Amino acid sequence: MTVVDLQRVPSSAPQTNGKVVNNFSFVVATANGTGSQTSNNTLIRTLFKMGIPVNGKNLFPSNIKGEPTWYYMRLSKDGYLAHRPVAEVLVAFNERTFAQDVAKLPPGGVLIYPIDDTDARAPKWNVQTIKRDDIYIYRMPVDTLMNQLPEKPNPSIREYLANMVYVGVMAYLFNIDMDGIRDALSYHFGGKEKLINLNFGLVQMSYDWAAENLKKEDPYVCEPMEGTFPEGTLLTDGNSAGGLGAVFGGVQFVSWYPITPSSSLAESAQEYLGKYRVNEDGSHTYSVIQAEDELAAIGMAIGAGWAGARAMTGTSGPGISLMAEFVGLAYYAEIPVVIWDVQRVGPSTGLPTRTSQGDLLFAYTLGHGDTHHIVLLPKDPTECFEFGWRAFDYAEQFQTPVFVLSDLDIGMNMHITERFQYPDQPMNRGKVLDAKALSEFIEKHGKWGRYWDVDGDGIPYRTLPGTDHPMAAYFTRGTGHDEFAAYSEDAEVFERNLTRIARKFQTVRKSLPAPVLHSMDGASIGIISYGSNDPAIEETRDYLAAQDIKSDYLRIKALPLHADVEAFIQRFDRVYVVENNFDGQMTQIIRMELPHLAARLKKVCRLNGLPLDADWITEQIVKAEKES
Amino acid sequence: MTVVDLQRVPSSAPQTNGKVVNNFSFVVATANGTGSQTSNNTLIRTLFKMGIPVNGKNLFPSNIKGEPTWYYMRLSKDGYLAHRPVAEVLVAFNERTFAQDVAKLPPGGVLIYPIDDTDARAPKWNVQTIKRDDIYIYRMPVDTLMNQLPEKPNPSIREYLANMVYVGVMAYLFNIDMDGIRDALSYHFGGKEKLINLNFGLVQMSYDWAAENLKKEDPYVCEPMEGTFPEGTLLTDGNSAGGLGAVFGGVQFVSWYPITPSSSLAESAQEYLGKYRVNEDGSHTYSVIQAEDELAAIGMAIGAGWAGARAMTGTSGPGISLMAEFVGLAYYAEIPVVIWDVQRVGPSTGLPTRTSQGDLLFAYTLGHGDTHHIVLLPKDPTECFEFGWRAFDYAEQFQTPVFVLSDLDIGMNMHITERFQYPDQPMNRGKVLDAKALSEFIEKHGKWGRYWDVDGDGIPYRTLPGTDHPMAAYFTRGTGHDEFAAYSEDAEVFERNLTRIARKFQTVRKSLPAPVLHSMDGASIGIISYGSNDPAIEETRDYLAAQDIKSDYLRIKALPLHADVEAFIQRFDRVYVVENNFDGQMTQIIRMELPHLAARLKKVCRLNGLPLDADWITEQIVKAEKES
Amino acid sequence: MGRTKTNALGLTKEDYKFRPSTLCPGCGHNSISNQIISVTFEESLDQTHIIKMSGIGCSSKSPAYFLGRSHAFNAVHGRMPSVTTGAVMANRTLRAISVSGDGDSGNIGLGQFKHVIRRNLPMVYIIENNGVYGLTKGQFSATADRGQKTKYAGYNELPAVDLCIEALAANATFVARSFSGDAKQVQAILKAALAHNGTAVVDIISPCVTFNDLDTSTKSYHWGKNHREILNEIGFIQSQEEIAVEYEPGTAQPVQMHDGSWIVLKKLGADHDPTDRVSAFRVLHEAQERQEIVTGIIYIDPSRPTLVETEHLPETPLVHLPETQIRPAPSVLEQALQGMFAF
Amino acid sequence: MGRTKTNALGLTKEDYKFRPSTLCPGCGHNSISNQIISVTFEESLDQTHIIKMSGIGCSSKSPAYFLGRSHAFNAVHGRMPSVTTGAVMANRTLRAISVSGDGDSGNIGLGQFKHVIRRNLPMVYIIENNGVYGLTKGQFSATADRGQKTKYAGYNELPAVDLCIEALAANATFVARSFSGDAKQVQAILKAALAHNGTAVVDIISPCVTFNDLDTSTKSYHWGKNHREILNEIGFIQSQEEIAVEYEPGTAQPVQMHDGSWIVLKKLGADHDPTDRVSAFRVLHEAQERQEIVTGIIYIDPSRPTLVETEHLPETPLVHLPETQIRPAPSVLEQALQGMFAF
Ligand SMILES: Cc1ncc(C[n+]2csc(CCOP(=O)(O)OP(=O)(O)O)c2C)c(N)n1
Ligand SMILES: Cc1ncc(C[n+]2csc(CCOP(=O)(O)OP(=O)(O)O)c2C)c(N)n1
Ligand code: SF4
Ligand code: SF4
Ligand SMILES: [Mg+2]
Ligand SMILES: [Mg+2]
Repeated sequence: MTVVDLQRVPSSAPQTNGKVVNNFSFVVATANGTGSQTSNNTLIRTLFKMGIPVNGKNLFPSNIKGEPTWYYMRLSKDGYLAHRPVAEVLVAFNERTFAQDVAKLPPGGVLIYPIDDTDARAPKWNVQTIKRDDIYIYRMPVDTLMNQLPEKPNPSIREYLANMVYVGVMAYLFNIDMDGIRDALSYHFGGKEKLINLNFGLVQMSYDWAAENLKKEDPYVCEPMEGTFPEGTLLTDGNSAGGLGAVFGGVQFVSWYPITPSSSLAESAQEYLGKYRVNEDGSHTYSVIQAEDELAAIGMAIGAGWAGARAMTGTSGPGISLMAEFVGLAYYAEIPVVIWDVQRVGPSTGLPTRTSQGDLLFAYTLGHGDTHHIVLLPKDPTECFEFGWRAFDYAEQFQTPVFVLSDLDIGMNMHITERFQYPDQPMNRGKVLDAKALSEFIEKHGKWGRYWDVDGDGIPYRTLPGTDHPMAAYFTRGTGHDEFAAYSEDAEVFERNLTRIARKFQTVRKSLPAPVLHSMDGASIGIISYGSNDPAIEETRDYLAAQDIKSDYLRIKALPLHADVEAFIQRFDRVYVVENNFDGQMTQIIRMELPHLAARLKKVCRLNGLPLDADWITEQIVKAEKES
Repeated sequence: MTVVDLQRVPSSAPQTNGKVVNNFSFVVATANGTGSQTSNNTLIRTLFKMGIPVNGKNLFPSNIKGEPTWYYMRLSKDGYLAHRPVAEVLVAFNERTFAQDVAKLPPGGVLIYPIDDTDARAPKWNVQTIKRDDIYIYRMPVDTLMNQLPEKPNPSIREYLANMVYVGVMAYLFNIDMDGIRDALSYHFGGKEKLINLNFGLVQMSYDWAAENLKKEDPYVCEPMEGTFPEGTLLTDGNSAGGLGAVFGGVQFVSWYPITPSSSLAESAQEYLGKYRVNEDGSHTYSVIQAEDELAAIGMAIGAGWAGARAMTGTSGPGISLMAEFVGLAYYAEIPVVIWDVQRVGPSTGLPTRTSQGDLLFAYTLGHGDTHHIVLLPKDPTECFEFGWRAFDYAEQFQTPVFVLSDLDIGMNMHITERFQYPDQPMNRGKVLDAKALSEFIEKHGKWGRYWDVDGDGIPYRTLPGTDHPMAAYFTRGTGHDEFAAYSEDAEVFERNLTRIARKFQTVRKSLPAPVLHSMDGASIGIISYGSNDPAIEETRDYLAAQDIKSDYLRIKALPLHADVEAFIQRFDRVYVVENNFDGQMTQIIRMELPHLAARLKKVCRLNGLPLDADWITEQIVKAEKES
Repeated sequence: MGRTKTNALGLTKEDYKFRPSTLCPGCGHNSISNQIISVTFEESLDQTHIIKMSGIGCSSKSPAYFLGRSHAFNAVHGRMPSVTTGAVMANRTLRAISVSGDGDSGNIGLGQFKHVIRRNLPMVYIIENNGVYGLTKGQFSATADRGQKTKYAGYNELPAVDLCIEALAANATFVARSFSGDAKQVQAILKAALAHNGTAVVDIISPCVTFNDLDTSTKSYHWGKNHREILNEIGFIQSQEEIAVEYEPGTAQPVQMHDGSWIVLKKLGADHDPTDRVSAFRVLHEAQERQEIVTGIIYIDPSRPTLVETEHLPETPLVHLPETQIRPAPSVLEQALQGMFAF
Repeated sequence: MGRTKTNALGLTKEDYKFRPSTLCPGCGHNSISNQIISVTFEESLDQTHIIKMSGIGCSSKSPAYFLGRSHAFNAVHGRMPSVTTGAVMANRTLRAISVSGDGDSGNIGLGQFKHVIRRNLPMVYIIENNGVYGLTKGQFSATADRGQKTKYAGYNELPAVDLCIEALAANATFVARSFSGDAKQVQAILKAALAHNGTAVVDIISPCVTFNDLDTSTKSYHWGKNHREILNEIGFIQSQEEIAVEYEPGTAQPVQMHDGSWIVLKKLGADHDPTDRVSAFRVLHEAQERQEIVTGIIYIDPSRPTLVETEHLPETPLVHLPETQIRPAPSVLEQALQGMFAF
């Protein structure tokens, strides 16, 4: 075919006043398993290195190869790092979703797509058939360019390499730094020159082709920015961060069962452990076991926690459901264990590759009977790293399960995130008595009981199996027991024990990380949120302020609720609780626990598998404020 | 030994004005597995037949033989059927707990115990050694009496028979009807004369011995009452009732896994099915499968419900935990299934043989992600029967799991309860399309979709596998799906589906049994409660009224909350929510769902394994009223 | 012939298909779907009385690719057997074709796998066995061979769970093994399984082209600096041809996998007595020792009653019983109440 | 001798006891507790390095009746193996003596039973096997014999799960079976099991005197009009003597149960080769066919590495590693961060 119609400008598009710099979004539409992630990661890394605030949201299918995938990259000169569901620039590499993808472009948007009809990815229609005349169009001769590679690539990787073409073309069109691209590829390929050259060669060729054949007409450009990030700022995902955090938390035992989106948490822990925690003789200072299912995974972690190891498991919704009984046992028998829930969309199998905050209430009260657990709520990879180690301190200090509720967005997407800090405290192993300490305890108190609270904080002392002392042994069980771990069905004993555990949770409440307050002069409303919603809330507050709605924002970092939450709500007539679930579960929890303030809380919640975005939140709050 | 000190009167006891008639409690302390249940059931049945309002609470251990058991029988001339933790008359048949049992007797109470020191059950001390001089004491020569039986009983059943001795002695001392005892034994032994005679013979001998040797000194007596119960009133347990209800609900499939206190529910269903639902050729109109665990039990029931059968399972707390994932699937894939939770004390294995209402919140929201279920709350065996059949109507009408939350007290204790009524409605099989109806549907609507709501009530139409129609098939899954059951990861499709399910639950809310209101003139406070607390609440309201605190009482029969609950709370500044769990879970649910009223609710909750009693509830409310 | 050929029900083979596969090109599971289509078409099975049951995994997605006129149930991971049990008890006329994976049945679902076999529920129980968790990206499952290496999961130090031995131990009444690429044998075994009254366990070795490839393999294209990153990034997955193979009973056949490694299939000959449980065990054990995969019908016991019989089901499926037969009359309630202790 | 005899640690047998049993008098489980006491006393085992692990059931209560100086963990029903796995990995010096029931390991726990065996976790895994659920009052478990009848549970129409065959299928490295009343054999097997490095499965037939009695038995005293009522009422349970038996290797021994029924025990002789997996299967299969119970050490494979080895644990138990060894230095964090993409 003859290469005609390489590009087209819109005949009816909104006027932009010159260039739009670092303030728009890209979306790359491909099929999964075709290798586009390498290209997309290269792009986001390069943009990051240019100092541009950027995020990347990978909307991928629950499938291995061939189903539609979208990668959103939002550039924000104002530093907004939240997801934005609209993208001005579309790289349309997936024929199946082509029509719907093009339809979603805003007027004045940009469409880039492959032209060669020999390529399976190439839409089989001519530019004329694209109905929209309000967008910019650029087309790329993907196959033609690949055929010009000096060394013919193995045919099996042609499909993969094709993705490098759009990187080059985009670099030219949007002014993305080519040196940065080379560096990003070099990082990706671990410095392997052959692979770097192969890939970068094609990027360069595509860049050159574009420079020669395309004329930049649309207004969107990238420009390097200065001083946006402190040196050492990272671009990484929460699961790696959490895994690394666990390693620095001294994790000794990991049991897990694969499930998206949590698998890479355990896998990264295992990988880092293999790097940093192997003795010279090849022996490991840890054990990682892939269990037969989640029931076994949590059982193993509990066994290890009981025996004194820092133990963790990681899972997602369905696994949390399966762990309910065992977690109730750990709560009641008071065994430290850390459980990561990298949340995906439920109910049921739901959308396994989409994000949500839908397990909050369930995790908080997991297990039949009256149970409650510590829940930590990291907002980004940096906090995943921090909670990755700190969770063990809480678990051992309070002798109870600790949940870390991350989500797919934090866990699997790359985020610009603060450099991780080395733990600022030595490990808190909690009240563990070794043989000597046990003797001293008995000397002082006359006796020792596993569930005997001598300090008044609700936290008893434990011994570990293997303690060389004739009085060290006790019987661990999920049935009623007295202060000395003896079986009891006595009503008073039972009530006394639950009351003591409740007292322990009063201690917990005071010790967990306080919520983070962001204030604004003249705030008339409060906003409460948590976890991955953080950037969207920050952005929302700016938008609201622009409409004269000033807000204070409290980010909750842990359950049970800190006293600051009550104080915060008390200051406002209306407090909007923003969450990524259907029911507004944090709202429900606060209403349950602070009934006198329940009426002040307004739910702003939705669940559709996407991270929340500031436009939607703003709209909800503005509407509600108008009505109030 | 010589039989000395057969009885003793208190030297320092409070004065009672003559007799105390039908207004006191018995407690029989034995070891379990010794057969005392036969004696106790005989006693309660006889008292019931005498027209005396009586209850029986069996506090038994989680063990098969030899551990302490107490059987409380409260007689109440005023018709109060709630548990009362104090007993004026103690039959002390358990040496191990003798001291503690005697210590618990109120001044002026009565102690009856065996005298023979050859008997293992006989306390090895003399009456003189009993420190308390403020109680009446009677002693029984158990072995001596048994040795006088005309036919020497098989030595293996001596232990069992010994229990008949106290029946006879009590009959004499407290004026319990001997004909009634004979009738009760005859009922128990299914009319088998030999067994009746053996047992009643010993009762009679013991009665005669007592008449000859003991002198009634204490004030407690039973007297027959007239007109207390309508004819046909039953004395039975909730698990039998629930099982029978299921049979009349047309249950077709039961899968279960043994667990106390729910086992007898499935076992009674199976037994009644075997009696009333077997065809002439010996084939069954049902299938009952003892599954390998609760995960399988719920899976089987869901499979059967999907295929169109009325399917149920029964379990208790630990089983509920294990069923979480599957129940979430049934919720989301919209499959009818009935789940009985006969609650025991959690967290964890807790007190397996004690009662609680501790699974309410967990069952209501069971499963990761945003889920909610229909929960029915029977108050007694009669309502267990009713919900036993009605639960299937709800499950099939709304295509969703239905929980029936009974508890150990309702399920395993015998209650005086209204005669069961035959279902007043034909079965509601819900929106099921057979081949013909499907054709008509398609004709009318152009197409059919499993999750397509054409009626606006949120409830779609389903087809059953095996429907002989080329368009009948659909794909059932726990993953995201559109109206036509096709897999979808689309954000809008997902949100639309959850919104439609939420609409379905609006329909549900309107259709479930309304709460029951009990009013009083000039009520100043509201009381909300549910389930087995009912008799204790009724009694409490009388006590409160006597202290000039008038109350209205709303008994909630189902979740999600009926609109009447809101209207009720709105009428009062203070509404006490009374529950048998540690956290006050119904309070939490109401606070969650009616935040504008949250502050009016006061928790009155406790968890110690015993049914709530009116004295304790009264005390809590009086104290709170004073403070308010 | 070909496109227009119809079966006894007047249906074409096309009518036995469903949606296009979303599995990786070349995945063994696709071959199996094709054989199910062929066999059900050829046997003129009535799709409206088939139910397609599965758990979670790539394998468990298969029912979306065949028999579009059959109801299907994609249950939770590892617990398809219980759902199938309920469905078949509710309606005994339903013919269950169940598809599971090795992770689904050998790991999380091992208990249900064994117990459904013990109950001898009438169903065809196909395991699409690839030794890995395909859908969660290549971790080893319990059926992975000891010593197996893949670039994603590393080195497996644990012995394999042999699902045929497991079935045998659980008193299975039909145990067979095949290889996804052996269309002829898979079809023959499926026909026998469909004819069997009881649980027919059909373990089909079905290579995962994506996650079974060796790190050391010259054919695989590796770039990431560590496998975790590749996984997070949903790396590049090559399209492959499905493997096909045909060989005679009694012979052994080496087959090359996509990554260049070899497996040896050994087809049971006429000398194997499939009614002898001990020799079935021996054959499987010896194949394990020799690192061969023995294929064919390994064990069969047509005599043990099925759950339909031990549950005493009537001929009419339970779900078709009229209300009058499942809700006893008021007089029966009277009778029941008479049996209770009443005032 | 007798009361004052002490072992190498200077402890008396009394020191190896714990609380008095709360099981039914005559329960086979009590005999097993006694044998555990005897063996650990005689072998002078250090109780502080033993952990007693169990699930839920009468059997699982047993650890409360022996070794009062050992830590114990009464887990959830059927899932003791996972807890034991975690504990032993955390501290490899702990010697796990685990007690489970047939319901615990054969029904709800079958998956964990098989997978812990596959991992070859060092532990003694005792199953106190009575074919019923004692603690929940007599329902059949998966190990109940086909055709078995009891007055509580009726008639069992399903074949038994044979836990020794199951262990064998799962590549167990130590499989033995005994009878609770055979003190000598139980002790000998326990000693061997304690000496085994790996999962030692010891399936001990342990009659439930309470719920295994036949409805038809002349010895049982029945009164209720239906068994449900008896159950709800926590009926009367007779005290019985524990059954004791002693017989020679290679011989068969009929033993009368409390309800008058008989079982036949057959002790493996010197001709049995416990290293031959196929013949182990045959022996078990044939005993099943003949309705005999074969006892002795059925299979043993000391060569397979345990989980301690496949997990590459150091000599020092993980829990004893100092903070410096489990929290890498700040410089290591620097190194890790250098490996990340940073600004
Ligand atoms: C309870 C639960 N845990 C984990 C998962 C995640 N998961 C999905 S598929 C799968 C493994 C599938 O492996 P296999 O059955 O062998 O199927 P394959 O993909 O190899 O065909 C897992 C672990 C899940 N869906 N549910
Ligand atoms: C999850 C769960 N389901 C059910 C139960 C109830 N339960 C307690 S013990 C038991 C069976 C015990 O049988 P087995 O293991 O054979 O022990 P035995 O009592 O016969 O020694 C059951 C079903 C439970 N505790 N937990
Ligand atoms: S990942 Fe493996 S098992 Fe899954 S579809 Fe691809 S090839 Fe098949
Ligand atoms: S019920 Fe059976 S298993 Fe349980 S203690 Fe009694 S005899 Fe033993
Ligand atoms: Mg697999
Ligand atoms: Mg048992």
